[in-house]
Amino acid sequence: MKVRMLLFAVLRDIVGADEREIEVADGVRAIDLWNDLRATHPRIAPYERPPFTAVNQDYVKPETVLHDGDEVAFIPPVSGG
Amino acid sequence: MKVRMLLFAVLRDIVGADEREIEVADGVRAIDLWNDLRATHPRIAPYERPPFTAVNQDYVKPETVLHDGDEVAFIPPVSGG
Amino acid sequence: MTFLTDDPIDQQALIDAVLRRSDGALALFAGVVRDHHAGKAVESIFYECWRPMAEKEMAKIAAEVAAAYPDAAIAFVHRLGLLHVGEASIVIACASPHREEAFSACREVIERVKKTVPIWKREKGPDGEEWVGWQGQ
Amino acid sequence: MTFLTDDPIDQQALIDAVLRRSDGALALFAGVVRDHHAGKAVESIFYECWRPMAEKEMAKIAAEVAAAYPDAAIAFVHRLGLLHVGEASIVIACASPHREEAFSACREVIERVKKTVPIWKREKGPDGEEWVGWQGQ
Repeated sequence: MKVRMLLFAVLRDIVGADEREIEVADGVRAIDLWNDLRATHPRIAPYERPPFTAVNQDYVKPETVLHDGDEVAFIPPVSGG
Repeated sequence: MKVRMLLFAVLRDIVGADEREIEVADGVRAIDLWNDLRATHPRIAPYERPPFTAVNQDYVKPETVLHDGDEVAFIPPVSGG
Repeated sequence: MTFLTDDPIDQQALIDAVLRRSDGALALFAGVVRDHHAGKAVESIFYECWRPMAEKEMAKIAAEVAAAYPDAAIAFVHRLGLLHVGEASIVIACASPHREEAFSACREVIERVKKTVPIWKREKGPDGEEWVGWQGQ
Repeated sequence: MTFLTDDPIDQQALIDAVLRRSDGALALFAGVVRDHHAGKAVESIFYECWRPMAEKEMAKIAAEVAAAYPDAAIAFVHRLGLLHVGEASIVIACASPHREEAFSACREVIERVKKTVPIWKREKGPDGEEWVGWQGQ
């Protein structure tokens, strides 16, 4: 199945991409994608959990299981206001 | 000695004057002037103490003793803002 | 600082008076004439004031709230005379590097003004006019 | 309601949007770009946003705060893009018959926006640019 991963602000800068279409296995969780990112990006490697995770524009736990077509976003701590 | 009595808002309307020069005896207290007003104005007669009292533009207790030239004000509860 | 005015309050002037380059927060409060009070319709309010003492009390409030919130800059003006529904009777502007102080200072000013500043209002509605609050018996 | 804008925020439009004839109180909060942060000089801030989710979160905040303060009318807008010192990044206007609700609703909105709305700032100063808060390692 396919999911779309979104990255914002400093995370986008670290990873060097704002969006990725990813082919994943059934049962994959948001945190599994995060761990894949950690493996290749030293600046986030120390972080066992993403700052915030949203699936289809709702905040969720990173252990949330993804489904085909889901849009998963890793979100740095927000600083609006 | 002489003092000046000021009345505002509803108190001025009740008494029918906004200012009075009064000849008083030494040792007179603000509340003595209030009691004089009560004696002649039924709408305030039930009030043993004025709502607020100021002498020379400072809030004081109505038992405050007045001095020659003092300006004593009887002030209805304020409703600004 | 001018604390009393007979004209519509210039909100932007108050904001400009308080906001410094070091401020990240601006809290503003406006008291507005509303169309009802204690179950009665209101058309307008006349604000009467004992000016010299009101100015003195307002200066005292400004100084005391500034002392309590030293990072905040504070300005406020009360309007006097006849005001109609929707018009602001008081506007308070507080700026501060952080929002906590701006909100708290703003709130403190309005609470104190309502307690001690010698201003009184006479409400006018379809049934006539009367002083608000204490009216004797 | 429009929650996001790329242009300077029209504060008066927000006030006009909330103030009803029955309101006696208006509380307004503005977040402003200030000239320092964490000991560093700041010249400007770039606000980045994930628009669809930010709009969704802001609509949720508006609905939840309105439900918590049913007498209050609430409007707020966050500005995006490059802002300089003194410019407002967010303005929140809350009107209510009484001041307690207006203040509380206004405060509640800013606290929630700062917690959940996906907006991030990148500060620029004499020493360069950096994202505020979490930056990885």
